[in-house]
Amino acid sequence: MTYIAKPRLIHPGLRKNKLGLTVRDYEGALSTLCAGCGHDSVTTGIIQAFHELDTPPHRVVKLSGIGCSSKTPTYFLRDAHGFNAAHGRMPSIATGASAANKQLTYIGISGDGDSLSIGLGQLAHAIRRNLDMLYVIENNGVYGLTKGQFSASADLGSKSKRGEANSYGAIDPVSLALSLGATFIARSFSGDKRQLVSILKAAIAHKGFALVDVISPCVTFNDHEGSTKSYRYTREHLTEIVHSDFVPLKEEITVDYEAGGAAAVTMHDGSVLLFTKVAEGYDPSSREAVFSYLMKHQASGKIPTGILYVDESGKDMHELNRTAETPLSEVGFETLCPGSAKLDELMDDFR
Amino acid sequence: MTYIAKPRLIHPGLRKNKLGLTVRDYEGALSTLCAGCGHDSVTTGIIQAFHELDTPPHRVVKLSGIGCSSKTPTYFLRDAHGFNAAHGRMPSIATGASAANKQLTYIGISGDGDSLSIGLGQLAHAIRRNLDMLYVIENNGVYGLTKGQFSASADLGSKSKRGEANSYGAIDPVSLALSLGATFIARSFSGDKRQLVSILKAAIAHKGFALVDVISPCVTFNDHEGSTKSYRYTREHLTEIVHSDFVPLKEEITVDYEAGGAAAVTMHDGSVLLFTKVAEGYDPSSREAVFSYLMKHQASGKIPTGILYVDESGKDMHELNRTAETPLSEVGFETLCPGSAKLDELMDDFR
Amino acid sequence: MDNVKVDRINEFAFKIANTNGTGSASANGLIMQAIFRMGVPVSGKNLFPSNIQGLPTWYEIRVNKDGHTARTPAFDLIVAMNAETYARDIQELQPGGYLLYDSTWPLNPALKREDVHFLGVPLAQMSRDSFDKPREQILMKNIAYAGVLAALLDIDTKVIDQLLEEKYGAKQAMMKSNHLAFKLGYEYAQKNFKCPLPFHLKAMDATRDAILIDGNTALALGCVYAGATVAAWYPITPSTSLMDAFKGFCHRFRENKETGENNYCILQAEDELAAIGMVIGAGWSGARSFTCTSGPGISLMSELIGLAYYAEIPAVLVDVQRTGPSTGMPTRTQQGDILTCAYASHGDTKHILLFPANPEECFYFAAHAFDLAERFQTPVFIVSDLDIGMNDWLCPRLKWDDSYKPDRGRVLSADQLEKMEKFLRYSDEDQDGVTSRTFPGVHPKGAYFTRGSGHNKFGRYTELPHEYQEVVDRLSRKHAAAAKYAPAPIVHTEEGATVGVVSLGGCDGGVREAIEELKKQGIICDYLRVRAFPFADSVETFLRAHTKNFVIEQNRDGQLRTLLMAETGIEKERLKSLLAYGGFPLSSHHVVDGIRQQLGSQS
Amino acid sequence: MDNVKVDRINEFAFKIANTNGTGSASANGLIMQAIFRMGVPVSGKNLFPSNIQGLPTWYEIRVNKDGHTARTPAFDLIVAMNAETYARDIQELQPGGYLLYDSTWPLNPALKREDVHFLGVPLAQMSRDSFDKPREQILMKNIAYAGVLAALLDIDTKVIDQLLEEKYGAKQAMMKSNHLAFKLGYEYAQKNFKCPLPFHLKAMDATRDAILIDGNTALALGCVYAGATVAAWYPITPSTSLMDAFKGFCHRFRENKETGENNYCILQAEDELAAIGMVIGAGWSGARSFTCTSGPGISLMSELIGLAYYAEIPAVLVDVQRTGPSTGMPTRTQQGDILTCAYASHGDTKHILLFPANPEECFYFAAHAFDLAERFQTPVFIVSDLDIGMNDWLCPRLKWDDSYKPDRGRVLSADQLEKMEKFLRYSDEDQDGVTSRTFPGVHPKGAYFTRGSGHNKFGRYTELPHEYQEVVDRLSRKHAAAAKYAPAPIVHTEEGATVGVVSLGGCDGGVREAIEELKKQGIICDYLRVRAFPFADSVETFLRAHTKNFVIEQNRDGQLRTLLMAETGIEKERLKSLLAYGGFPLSSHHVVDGIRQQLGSQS
Ligand SMILES: Cc1ncc(C[n+]2csc(CCOP(=O)(O)OP(=O)(O)O)c2C)c(N)n1
Ligand SMILES: Cc1ncc(C[n+]2csc(CCOP(=O)(O)OP(=O)(O)O)c2C)c(N)n1
Ligand code: SF4
Ligand code: SF4
Ligand SMILES: [Mg+2]
Ligand SMILES: [Mg+2]
Repeated sequence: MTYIAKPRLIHPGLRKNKLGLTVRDYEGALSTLCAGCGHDSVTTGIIQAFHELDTPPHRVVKLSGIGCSSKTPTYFLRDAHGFNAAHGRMPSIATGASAANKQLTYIGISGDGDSLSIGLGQLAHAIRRNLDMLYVIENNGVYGLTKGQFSASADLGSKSKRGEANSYGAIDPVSLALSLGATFIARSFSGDKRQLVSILKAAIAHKGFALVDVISPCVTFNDHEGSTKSYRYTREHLTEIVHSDFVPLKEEITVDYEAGGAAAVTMHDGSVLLFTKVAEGYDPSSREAVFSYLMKHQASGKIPTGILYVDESGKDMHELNRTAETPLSEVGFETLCPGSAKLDELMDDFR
Repeated sequence: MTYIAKPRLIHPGLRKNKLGLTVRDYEGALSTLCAGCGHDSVTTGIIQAFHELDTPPHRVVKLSGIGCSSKTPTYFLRDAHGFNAAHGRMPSIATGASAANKQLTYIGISGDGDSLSIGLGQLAHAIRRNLDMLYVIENNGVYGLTKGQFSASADLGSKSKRGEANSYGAIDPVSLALSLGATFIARSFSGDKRQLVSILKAAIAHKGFALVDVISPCVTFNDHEGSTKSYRYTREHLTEIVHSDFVPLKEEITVDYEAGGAAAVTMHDGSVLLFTKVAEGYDPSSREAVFSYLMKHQASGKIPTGILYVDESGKDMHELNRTAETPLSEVGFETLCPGSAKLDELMDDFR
Repeated sequence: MDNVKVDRINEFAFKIANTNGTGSASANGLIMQAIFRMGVPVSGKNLFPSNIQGLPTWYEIRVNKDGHTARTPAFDLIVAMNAETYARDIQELQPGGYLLYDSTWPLNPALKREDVHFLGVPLAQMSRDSFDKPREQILMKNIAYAGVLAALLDIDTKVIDQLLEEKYGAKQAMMKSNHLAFKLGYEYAQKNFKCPLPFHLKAMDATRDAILIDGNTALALGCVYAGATVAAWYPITPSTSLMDAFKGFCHRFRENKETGENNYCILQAEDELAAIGMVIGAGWSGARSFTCTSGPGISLMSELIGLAYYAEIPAVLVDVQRTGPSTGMPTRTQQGDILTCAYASHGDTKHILLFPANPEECFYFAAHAFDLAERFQTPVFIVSDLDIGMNDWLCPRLKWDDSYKPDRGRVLSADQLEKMEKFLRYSDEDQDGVTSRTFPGVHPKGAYFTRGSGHNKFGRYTELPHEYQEVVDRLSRKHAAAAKYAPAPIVHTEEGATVGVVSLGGCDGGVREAIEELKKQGIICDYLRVRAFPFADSVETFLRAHTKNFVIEQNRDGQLRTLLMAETGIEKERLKSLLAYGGFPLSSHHVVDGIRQQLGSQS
Repeated sequence: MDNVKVDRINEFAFKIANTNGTGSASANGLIMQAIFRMGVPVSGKNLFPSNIQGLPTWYEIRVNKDGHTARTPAFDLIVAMNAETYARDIQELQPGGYLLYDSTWPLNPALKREDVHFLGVPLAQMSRDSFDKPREQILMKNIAYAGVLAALLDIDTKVIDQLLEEKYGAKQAMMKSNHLAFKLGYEYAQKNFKCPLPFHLKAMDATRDAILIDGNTALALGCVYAGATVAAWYPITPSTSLMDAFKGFCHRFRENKETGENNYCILQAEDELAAIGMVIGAGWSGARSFTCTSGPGISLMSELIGLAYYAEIPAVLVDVQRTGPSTGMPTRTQQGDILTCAYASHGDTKHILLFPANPEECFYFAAHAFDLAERFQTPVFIVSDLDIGMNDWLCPRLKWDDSYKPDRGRVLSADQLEKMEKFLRYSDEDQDGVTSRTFPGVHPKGAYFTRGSGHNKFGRYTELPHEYQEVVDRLSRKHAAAAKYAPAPIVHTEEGATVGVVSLGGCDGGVREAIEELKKQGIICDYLRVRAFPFADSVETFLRAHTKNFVIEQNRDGQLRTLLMAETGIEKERLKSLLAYGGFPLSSHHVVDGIRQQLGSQS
C-alpha cells in the first residue's frame, strides 16, 4: 500500500479524494466501443465509484471474460492489474486470484452472453462460494461483439435488428442470483449514473459476492424499435423500487430520513447502506419478498432497479475456508515448507 | 410403433398393461449399485410409471451423464435406446436427440453432481428451451461414484462420512428451476414410492421440461448421522405440501374431492393432474407463491415434496422452433435437398 | 523500380483503408462486383479488426487477368480514408503508386513520399454539400470514392448503373443518393486527374461461368444440399456467417410456406460444449447434424469429440480457423488447428479431416463430410479458415448432381432388425472396421446402451483388456480405411521438377501462383495439395519422389509437416517447412522468397 | 512346466480375488506391509472396478528379492474369494500353482484343474462362528485369509502382531477381533496344509531405507514441500486421492493450531474448466497453484491451457492418466494423454511435460514442476498414471534438501518497479525467451492487462503480423529452452548393446526387468528413459546411436514415438513401437516377448 499512484496531471478543477487523486487517475485507455454504447457509461460510473471510495487503484484487480463489455476493464483504473480471461471463465480466474491474495479488491465485468450462457455455471458457483467481489453484468440482451445474436437475457418476443423475434424466455440474473443465495443483488441502468454509482459503491463495500445487473444498451445491435433492451424501452419501463444511499464508513451519517420510511444496513466494514425510498412493504432482507416483487413487476412489464437484496451476515469464501490473513502469495517459503526433519518423521508412517 | 416388444416371459401373477406387457418388460439389466442405494428405488419407480402409462418401451429414449445415478438407465427399459453421455453433458445430447426426433419420449437421469456442478449450465438452458423431457435428479448430496465428496446440493453444515462439515450453502434445484422459468417442478423421495410414481407419471405426461428432484440417499457415503441427505433425516424432515394425483387421459376421472380443497390442471395431452391435498393457500401455478413456500420451509428445516409447480401453457422447444411434425431423422432426402435446378437459379445471386 | 510506368491492363491491386462501422462494405462490394461483371478476375480480402466501430479496417482488391486471386501485399493504389493509418498506408504503396485521400482536410506534409502520386478529393466536403443527414453523409462519402475509383480504373459505368438498379430498384431515394454520390466522385476525378491511371481495367470474358462467394456461405449451402437438418452452434468469429447463411438457405428451401413448418432445427447453444453435445445427440438419433466454430470452440468440444469417436457417432464439425493461440486474433486467418483437430480429445483418438482450399470445395466437401461421418460413424472436421470462410472468392458456378444419394453407412431398418436374431452394436462381422448401428425408436431389438466407457464388441460394459483392445484396434483400422473415401490429393507434376511442394487449404492460390513464378525463374516444382487426413497413399508416393519437399502452411509449428511425419512412412529429412502465420492470407511473394531462400542457402 | 516344484524364496506372486465394497483392503494391506517389514521387496497392484460395491476386484502382490516390482501376470497362488470370478481366476494360475478358496460352499467340480492345488478353508463359516455382527463377519473373513496366507507363505507373525498393535492399539475390541480372525486362519492352515508352500518368505534386509507409498500421496507431499498454496480440482478417478492427500498434509503442516488459520486454500471446483481457471488466477496472482485430474479433465481444460500458455501464466497440472478415450476404463491405467498434453489447446501451443516413473519421482518432480512453471511462466504437466498414482510402490525414503529455494523466475518486486522507467510485460531484453512479470497489488507501475488475445511485446493489444509473430516466436524459443532445466533422461548403456530401448513413466520397472531378462537371453539393450518434454539433446544422441530403438509405452497409437519423430531430428525408421494398452500395468513378459518377436521377425 506504500506505492500509491502519483496523480498524473494537475487538473485544477478536479476534486481530489483522500489519496489526493482526481477522477482522471482512475481512468484507463481510450474506449474503442461504439459511440453511445451503454458500457462506456458503466465505465464512467466505475471510475467515479472508486474515486469516491478513495480506493488505491493498484490495489484493485479488474477481470473480465470476452465481449464488448469484457473489453471495458482497459478503460478504467490503468494502475490496476487486469485480466481479460476467456469467454465465460472470469469467475474461476477471479476465484483463483482471490485465493492467492484476499487483500485486494476484485471487480469483474461481464456481459449477458459471457455470464448467462457460456459462463452460467461459473457465475452460479462464484455466488455459492460468496466470493468477495463486485460482479457487473453489462446486460444488453445481445452478443455485441459477435454482431447481434440474441443472448439468454433477451426477452421473449424482443425483436432483433433484422426483425426476428426471440423465441425463448429470458434468464434474469437477479432472480437467478436470488435462488442461488447471493448476498448482494442489485440492478441499475447505464443511463442512470447517480443510481449506478451509489449501487457500485455499496457493492464494493459488500463483503462477499455482489451482483450488479446493469441494463446497458447496445446502440449498434439492440437499440431499435421492438427491442426490450433499448435506451428508450428501458427508460420507459424502469421503476426504482429501492432508492438507497451508501454512506462510507469514514463519513458521518447525516442523511435525514423519517423513521419507518427507511431501513439501514450496516456493511461489513462499518459503512452504512440507507434505504431511503423503498416501495411500500419492500424488504431487501427477505428472499421471498424480493422474489415476489420481481415476479409482480415482471408480469406488469416493469424493470425494478435498486439494491434489491442484501445480506451482510454471510461468510465469504475465505472465512468459510479460514484462509490466513496474510495473502497466500506473500507467505514465506520457510513457513510453507515443513522441512527435512518433519519429512523424515513422516516417512515412518509409510513403513 | 408397429414393432412393440413382445412380452418376454409369462409371469402369471403380473398385471398386464394395455400393450399386454408386464412390469418385467419394463426392467433392464441387474443393478450393480450398492445394496440399499436410493437410486435403485427410483429405478423401480420409473419402471412402474412407464408400465402404468402403457408406454411402448422402445419409443422411449433414456439418457444420463456420469455417476452412480447415471448408471441407472441400464437398469430399466431394456428395449429403449440409451445414452450414457459424459459428465454433465446429458442435457445437450438430449436436446440434439429430441431435435432429430420429436416423437419419442425422453427421460434423463442425472445426479446432483452431474446436474448442479459440471452440468449446471446445460441444465439451465434445457429448462430455458423447455425441452420436452423428464429430467430426474437423483439427489444424494454427494458424489457417489467418486467416493463421497460433497456435491453442490450438500446442505451447509451437513457432515461428511469423515466428519468434515460442508462449508457452502446448497444449490436447490427446485428454486433454481423456478427462477429459470421451468414449466414443471417436483420433488420426491426415493423412499416414497407411491408419491414418486405418481409424480413421474405426471412429469412424463407434461409437454415441456419436467424437473423431478428426488432425494435418493447414498447408503455408502451419505447415510450417516449428521448428513442431511440420509434416509433418516429425509424421512424426518419431509413434508408433502402438495399431494397430487395424476389421471391419465384415457381413464375416467372419478376421484372425489371437495370443492375448493383441490385444484385440477389439464395436461397437454388431455390427462388431468389433481391436487387433492394442498397445504393451505398453496398455488402451484404461481412462481412467487411457490418460492415463498420453499423459503419458509427451508427456514424451518423442512423438505417440501410434491408437484410444486406446473405450467401447461408453455411452448416446448419444437413449438418455439416450429419444427415439422415428421421427425427430422425421417424426412426423405428428396424433401431436404433443393436439387440442381434451384441451385442454378441461386447461383445468379452470386454474380 | 517504378512498377506502374508501363500500362498494365487487368493486373494490379489496390486497397481501401477505412474505419470500421462506417458502412464502407457496400462501396467496396460495388467496386468488386463491377469488376467481376466486366468479366475480369478479381478477389477481395477484408482485413477487419475485432471490434464493432472505430478501428482501422482495410479492403484489398486484386485484379488479375490470369485468375490469380491470392492476396498480394504490393499495392498500386490506396484509398486512404482513415487519417489514423495514413502513415502506414502510404508506406505500403509500391513506388510510383497512387494515394487517393480525402482532401477536405489538408494532408500532413510529413507524410509525403516522393515516389508516390497523391490524389486529393474533397470527399467529406462533397458529401456534406450534397446530403443532409449525418449518417447519409458518411455512407455517401464511400460511394463517392467508388465513383473516383471507377474513373481512375476505367470501370464501366453502365455496369455500375445496372448494379445500383438491382440493389436499390425498389428504394428510389437510396438509388438517387447512390447515383449522385457516385457521380460526384466520378466527375471530380475525370475533371482533376488524368483518367484512367496507367493500370486499369478492360472488359474481358473470364467470369461468365463464375460466381463471387465466400466459403462460409458455400459450405452452408453444401450442408443444405447434403440434407443436414440439425445444426447447433455458438457464435464465434469467423464461423458465425456460416450459420447465418445456413439459416437463410433453410428459410428459403426448408420451410413449408403454407404451414410454417420447418424441416430443420437450428439451435443456438449456450456454449460450444453444448453445441457439440446437440450435434452428437442428433447424429445418434439419425439426423445429419453439424456445428461450426473456431479454435476456442474446438478446445471446448474436445471431451465430447472423444465420446463421439469412441461411441462411434457421426458428427460434422466445421472449424473456421482464426489466429491462435487462445483468443488470439479473432479476425485474422491461420491454419493453426490442424494437430488439435487430428488428435482432438484425450486418450488414443484420431479423426477424419477435410481441407477445402476455396469456397467451391467448401460446398462439395460438405456433402462429402456427411457421407464420411455416417459411413465411418465418427466425427469429421472440415478445416476451413477465415480467409476462405469470410472473403469473397471467384469460383466456378456450383453444380449439383441430382443422382447423388447420401451415404448413410450401415444403418439397420426396422425390418432388418425384426429378422435378426440379436443386434450387436460393435461386432464387425465382415472385418471392414465399420459395424451396424440403429436409430432410437425404430425397433426394440435395435436398443443398446451407448457409452463412452469401456465396452466390448457387443456394446456392453467391459474392463477386460482383450475386449477393450478389440474395439479400439478396430477404430484404428476404421480410421485408416477412410483414406480411400476422402477427397484425394490434387497432384500437379512438371517435367524436370526438382523439388516437391506440399500444401493445403487456403494456401493453394498463393502456392500455385508462386510455382508459376518460380518456373519462370527456373525452379521447377511438383505440387501436391493435401485435401484430407488420413492421408491417401499417393501422398507418401509423392513425397518419396522428391528428396526435398516444401511443406507450406499457415502456422508457426509446421503442423501439417508434423502430421505427415507422424502418419506416413516418409523420412522427415525430406520435409522442409515454409511457414506464414502473421494472420494475413498467404501471398505468392512469401512462397517464392521462402523457397528461393531455402534452396539458395543449401545449394 | 511346473514352476513351483523347487523352493522359491522371496520370489513369487499371488493375488486375492474379491468383491469390491467388502473391506478387503485392510487384509491385503496387512499382508503387503508385513512382507515389507520382513525386509523383503514387495509391490501391490489393486485392480478395482469403476463401481462402489459388488463387482470383482483383485489385489496382486509380487514378492521379489531382486527388487523387481513391476506387475507380473504369472501367479503362484490365488485367493479366490469371489465365486463370480472363480473360473477366470483358476485359469490364471501357473501350472502347479495353488488356489485358496472358501470351502464354506463346495467348489463346482467343473472348475477343477488337474495341474493346480486346491486349498479349501471354510472362511465364512469360521467367521460366522466367531463373530456376531454381519459387517464384522465379512471383514473378519478377510483377516482370516490373511492368517491363512501368513501360514502358507511363512509371514512372521510377530510382524503381524506389531502391525495390528500399531493400527488398533487404541481400539482394543478391533484389535481382539483382528487377532482372533487372523489366528483362525493361521491355525487352520497350519493344521490342514503343509506349511509353508514351496514358495515362501524369508526375512531379508532390503527395505530398511524404503517406504511403501503411492504416487498420488508422494506427489501431494511434493506439492506441500514445493510451497504450493492454492489447489483447485474436480473429483475424478484416479486423481482424487492426490487431493485427499494434499488436504491431509495441509491439515498437518499448514494449519495454525492456535488460530485455526490455514496457509492454503483448496477449492473443489464445479468442474475442470473452473479448476484450471482457479489455478491460473492464483498463479497469475503469485501463488504456487496446481490441479490434478485425468484425461477427461485435460480435454475440458484445453481452452484455458492455451490462455495460460499465451498469456504466460505458471500452472501445474497433474494428469493421472487412466484408460481412454472418453470415459474409457476409469480404474485402469494407460499412457494415452501424451500427445494431448504436449499440444493441448487450439492454435500453435507446446507444453512442458514431466514423466515420473514411480512415487519417488512424483515427489521430486512436484517441486521441479513448480520451478519450471514459474521460471518459464507456462503450464507444466506432470504426466502420471493410475498405476503409479494409486498403487503402493516400494521406494527409497523421501528426502528433502533444506537448502532448496523455490525458483520463482522473473518477478519484479515493488522496489524494482519503483525504480523502473516503464514496465513492459513481454519485452525480452536479454533474449533468453523469458520476460519479467509482476503480481497484482504490488505497485501501480506493475499493472498491465493480461489477455489471451493478440498482444505485442509491450503487452498491448495488436493485430499486426510482425508484433504478433515476435511474441509467439519467443514462446517457441522459450519452450525449447526448458529442455535444459527439465529432468534429464536416465540412460543406461551396456557393453555390446545392439538395440536401444526408450520408454517413459510407469513402464520403467517392467522395462528394466525385461532388459535384464533379455540380457540373459543374449539380447543386449541400451536403455533411455525419457523424463521430460521438450527433449534433452541426449535423447536424440541416444536414438542416433542405435539403428533400432524400441519405444515402449502404454497406448495404442505410439504417442511417445510420434512426439520423438515430431520433436527430434531422428529418422523415424529407427523407432519401433512396442505397445501395451489393455489397462493393466506393464509386465516384463510383454516387453521380452515383444522385443524378441520384432527382432525375430526381422532377423
Ligand atoms: C469459447 C468462445 N466462444 C465464442 C466466442 C465468441 N464471442 C466473443 S464475445 C461473445 C459474446 C459476447 O456477448 P456478451 O457477453 O453479451 O457481451 P457484449 O459484447 O454484448 O457486451 C462471443 C460469443 C469466444 N470468444 N470464445
Ligand atoms: C469430466 C469428468 N470429470 C469428473 C468425472 C468423475 N466423476 C464421475 S461421477 C462424478 C460425480 C457423480 O456425482 P453425482 O452426479 O451426484 O452422482 P452419484 O454418483 O452421486 O449418483 C464425477 C465427479 C468424470 N467422469 N468426468
Ligand atoms: S456492438 Fe453494441 S455492445 Fe458492442 S461496443 Fe457497439 S454498442 Fe457497445
Ligand atoms: S456409492 Fe452411494 S450413490 Fe453410489 S451406488 Fe453406492 S449407495 Fe448408491
Ligand atoms: Mg451482451
Ligand atoms: Mg450425487
